[in-house]
Amino acid sequence: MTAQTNHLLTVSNLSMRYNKHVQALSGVSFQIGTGECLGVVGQSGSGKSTLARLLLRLDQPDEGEMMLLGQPLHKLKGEALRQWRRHVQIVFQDPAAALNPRLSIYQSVMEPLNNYPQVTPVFLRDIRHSPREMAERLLSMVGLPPEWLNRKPHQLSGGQKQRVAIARGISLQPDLLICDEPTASLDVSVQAQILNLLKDLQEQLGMSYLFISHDIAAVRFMSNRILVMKEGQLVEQFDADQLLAAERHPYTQQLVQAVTA
Amino acid sequence: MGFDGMLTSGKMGMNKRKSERTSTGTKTTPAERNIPPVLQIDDLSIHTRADSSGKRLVRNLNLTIQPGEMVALIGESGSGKSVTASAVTGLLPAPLSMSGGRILFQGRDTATLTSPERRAMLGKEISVVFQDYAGSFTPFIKIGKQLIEMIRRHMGWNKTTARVLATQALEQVELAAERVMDSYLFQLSGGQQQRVAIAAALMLEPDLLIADEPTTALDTLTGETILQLIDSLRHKTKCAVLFISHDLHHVIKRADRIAVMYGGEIVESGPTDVLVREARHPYTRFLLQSRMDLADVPARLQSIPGEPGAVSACGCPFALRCPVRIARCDSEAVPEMMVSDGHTARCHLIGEAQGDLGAAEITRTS
Amino acid sequence: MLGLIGSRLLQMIVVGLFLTFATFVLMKLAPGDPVKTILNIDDVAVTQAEQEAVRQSLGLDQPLVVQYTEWFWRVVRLDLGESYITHRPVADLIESKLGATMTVTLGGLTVMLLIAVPLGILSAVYQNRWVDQLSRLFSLIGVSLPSFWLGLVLIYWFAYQWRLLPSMGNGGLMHLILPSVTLGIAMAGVYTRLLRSGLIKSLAEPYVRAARARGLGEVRVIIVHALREGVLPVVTMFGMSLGSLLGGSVVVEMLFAWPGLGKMVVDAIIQRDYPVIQGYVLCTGMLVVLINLGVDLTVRMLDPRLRWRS
Amino acid sequence: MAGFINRYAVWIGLGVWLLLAVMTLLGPYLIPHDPLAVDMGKRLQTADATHWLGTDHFGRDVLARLVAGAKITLGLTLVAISAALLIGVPLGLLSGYVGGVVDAAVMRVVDALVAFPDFIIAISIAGILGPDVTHVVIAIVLVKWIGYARVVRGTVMTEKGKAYVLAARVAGTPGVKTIFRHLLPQALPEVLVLAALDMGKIILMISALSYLGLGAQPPMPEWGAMLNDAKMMFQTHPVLMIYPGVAIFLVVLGCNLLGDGLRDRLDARGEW
Repeated sequence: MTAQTNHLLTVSNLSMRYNKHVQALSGVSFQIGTGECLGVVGQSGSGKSTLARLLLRLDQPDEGEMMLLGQPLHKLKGEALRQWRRHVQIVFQDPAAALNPRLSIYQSVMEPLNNYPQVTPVFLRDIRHSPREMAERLLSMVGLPPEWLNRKPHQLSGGQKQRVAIARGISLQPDLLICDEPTASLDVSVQAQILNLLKDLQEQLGMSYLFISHDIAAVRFMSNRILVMKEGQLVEQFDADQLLAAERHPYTQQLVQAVTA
Repeated sequence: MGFDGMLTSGKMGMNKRKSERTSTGTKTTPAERNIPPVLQIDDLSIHTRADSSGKRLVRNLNLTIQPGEMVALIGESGSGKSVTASAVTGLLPAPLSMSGGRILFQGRDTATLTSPERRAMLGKEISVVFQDYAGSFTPFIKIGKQLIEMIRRHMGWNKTTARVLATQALEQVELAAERVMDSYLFQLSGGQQQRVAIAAALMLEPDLLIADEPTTALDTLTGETILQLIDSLRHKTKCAVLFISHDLHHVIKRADRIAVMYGGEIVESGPTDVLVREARHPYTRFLLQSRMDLADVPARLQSIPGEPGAVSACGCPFALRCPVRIARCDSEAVPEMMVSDGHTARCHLIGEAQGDLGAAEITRTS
Repeated sequence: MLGLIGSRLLQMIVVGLFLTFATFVLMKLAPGDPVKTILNIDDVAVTQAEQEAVRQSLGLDQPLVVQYTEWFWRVVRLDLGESYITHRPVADLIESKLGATMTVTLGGLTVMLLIAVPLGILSAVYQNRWVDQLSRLFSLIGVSLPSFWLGLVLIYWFAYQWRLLPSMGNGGLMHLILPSVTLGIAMAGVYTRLLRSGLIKSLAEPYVRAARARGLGEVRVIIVHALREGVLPVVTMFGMSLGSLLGGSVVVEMLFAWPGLGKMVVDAIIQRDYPVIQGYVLCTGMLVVLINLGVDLTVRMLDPRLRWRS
Repeated sequence: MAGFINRYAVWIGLGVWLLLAVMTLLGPYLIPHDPLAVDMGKRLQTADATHWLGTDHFGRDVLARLVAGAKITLGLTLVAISAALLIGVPLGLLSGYVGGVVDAAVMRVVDALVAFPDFIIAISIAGILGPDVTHVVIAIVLVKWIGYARVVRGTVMTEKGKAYVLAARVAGTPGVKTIFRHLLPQALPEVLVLAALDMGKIILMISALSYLGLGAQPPMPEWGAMLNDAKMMFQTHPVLMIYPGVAIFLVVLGCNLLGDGLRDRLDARGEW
């Protein structure tokens, strides 16, 4: 039992199929420690996004267990599930799609906090009675000017929208923040900014990350440990600094070679 | 003549045509032999409206591609690289128009071409491979039929001969030709679709291939094999390539020369190895620095300050984001300056020590 | 493909059952007593006993379920009963009117296509130019005009004032012109717009750009590559349009005293001639299902993506 | 001309409806004639100072009847469209959001009905229930709710898989709130456009059925019924068929302009 205490999330033997023919995920097991960033590398169709959807309980696994803080995440339903959702938040790939175009930045950023009136993260505690101030602080935490709260998403660039999405993702101070290809739809010159921001916030707030990407360099930069996935299966997992080690799986080596000259 | 006979004769025909064209040269570069460049773009400007009003997407762009050379055009989205390619093919989308400069293809000004002449040139002398591989063929018509349609359109051959060439072209890109000929595009995987597009593009042995972000929509590994394919086929067919990409890594690996675009201008260009070693423009230097090294991971990544698409209206387009800018950068247009042979840059600080670009922090633009 | 036909036939049966049941139940719920209608009770004095005799002879005294099953099996054998008024078998009546309705519907379709196809293509290719603006105005007027009024106006000028064309009845090509034009104009507006927007959408598709980049001529690009997808929604709507034309033909048949199904049913409704109404509902219902089957098959033929997915 | 129409489509459309409303409210006070008052002594008079548009074959004032007809058209159309919206929109939301059995059930009904042209269903129902304007309205509602259910369901189905709706779920937004905050507003533009275009179609259908004698019955001054009356005298008094016809045309045109303009402004889809 004591071994579980420093594991935030324990996933064992997780499987999911979309229909008879498509096995999206088969028998995946791993753990995420508190304050750790676990990177997931894989090509499209490797099952990495399915993994994210399952951890968010947007889909239901066919088999396997997901234990978050000792609670069986895979069994939760209804209001209990809704209450547990605040522990796991996400930053999606395409910030343009992740923000409702009709809502102001203020409305989008405050949506999670409005849904859990009883929750106030530590970093907002001193201003908990002023939603406006909370929203302003969230924006400044992600490096956006607070006066942008009244803007609509279309007035922001892709990188700025992703910052808003990140502000929203951290607003409940979740234990686990899933980053599903957070830089894939951004320009190269902004990708580094967003990665730096995510890394700073992790240190600042002590969150755990599940960092999903096809970009092995970004995963290497962000993560403590790396999971390599292929066609719904776990190829291997290892400490990030062992990425270039000789004993790596041939598939991992292929991925590495594709990005080195 | 049996089918095998047809096949070999077709192949021989193909090789003969090409060898006649290239056998004249010895080991000199095309420029030294005074062979005209395949493509020469002089002072090109493109506006969002026909009457030079509206936004300027490309400003005073110069670019030359020699026969058989692969030149990469690199820049962030909106920097004008794809628009430039569209101008070369004459397929600029409706309200955009060329507002200045000229484009010479094989020495001919493409502006003087009539519409049918231009169409006759497309697909035969200039080919395009798009990023959107799923849209490279009409979904309702079988691939074979569309390849044959293209061959007959340009070569005027009969169906049987055209079919032989189409089959060969698909074999060249390592596809099961017969099956693919009889398939619709959507029945293939993304990588296969892009292979078919490449097959079609190189089938008639064009002088110039425009590869417009050909791997952006593909997986890393699939993209890698596609680039290898383009690379090997361009050597085989001696076709020049204009390779448009936002991925510096790909470009450094494959291109002979690199032109870096920012805000519609080529801010720096030169032979790949020279540019990698001695980049002079701050934007190029930023791009090179932001490459990640898997062996040596820094605590923080070098990032380019500011927002992409922040382009100053006059002076240097990069001035708004440049940490080493001086007063002149905001107001004075920067001429193209020669750094070394074949290496040019547009920066007021070229002669001076720019120093360290620093750990650039986010600057707010509002 | 066979599976599709099979499922469509099944759907036809389901729809048929639903139609027969719905029409039957609603008839029974309908106000007014058919016996009184038959005996013309408002004008003629009829005894209660005489009424009962007629009721029995028609089986109207039986429980509803029995009446329905009996009626249903007769329908299956194409026995749709007799008209209360003329005492002719309804099946015969429909058979004799079907041809006239088909003629005027196809006439309307022809006029519609003659207007909509060229206009739709022209306004897509010359988007926002004067042809397009003009076609938009025409379409707007076309969909806003009440067809029965347009018909009256056409009759007034072409038949009455200028005496160029006959206005009444069915008797050859000249008689077909005014009804077809009335029907066709009303529909042409919708289809012009539909074809236009479909074609504009497909002209903006990446595969059209790719076809141009392969050096194909513009005419070939439009006709061979772009038109196919532009036509798809039109073909789908085509089935609906045939149905709508069938519906529209009711008005036109009344206007031009055209001896078809539409005129038959309106007369029947006013005279409360239930078997004829039932027959009409069943017959048009089945026709519509058949048309939709044809459309489905055509769309599938034109779009291999659909064929492949199933 | 066309450019002008494009730019001001919404306003022209709204203007037509405003005019109709004003006619309905103020008409009876401005026109000193009873639309139903028969005066055989004043049959088929031409326009003069007392009867601005003349009289019909029963000596009734044509203008008074046109204005009374506006009220009927306005009233019936609004009733029909409201009922269709109230049935179609909730069913569409429910069907699209809940999915599963509910969706399957709703879609079977929709599929069965959608194959049939509006006019044939309306004629059939009018035929079964008997000629009456109320029956026509019932028939129209029965036909028209389908469009809204389909449009709303379609939008909900595509939108609910998009990242921003998933993000709302992850953020703990309850289902009902998600529907009203994220999904319904997304469907609304298309619903509005469809409603505007449908009003035009409804007016055409009511008047067409009335013209055939299956809808509004004499002496009701419905525009289609008025045309039916005028038809008998169209050779001698063609002007009598001009007024109601033009009235219908203009009102329907207004609806179509409104729908068209709304589509352009709200950037929604949908064709006539």
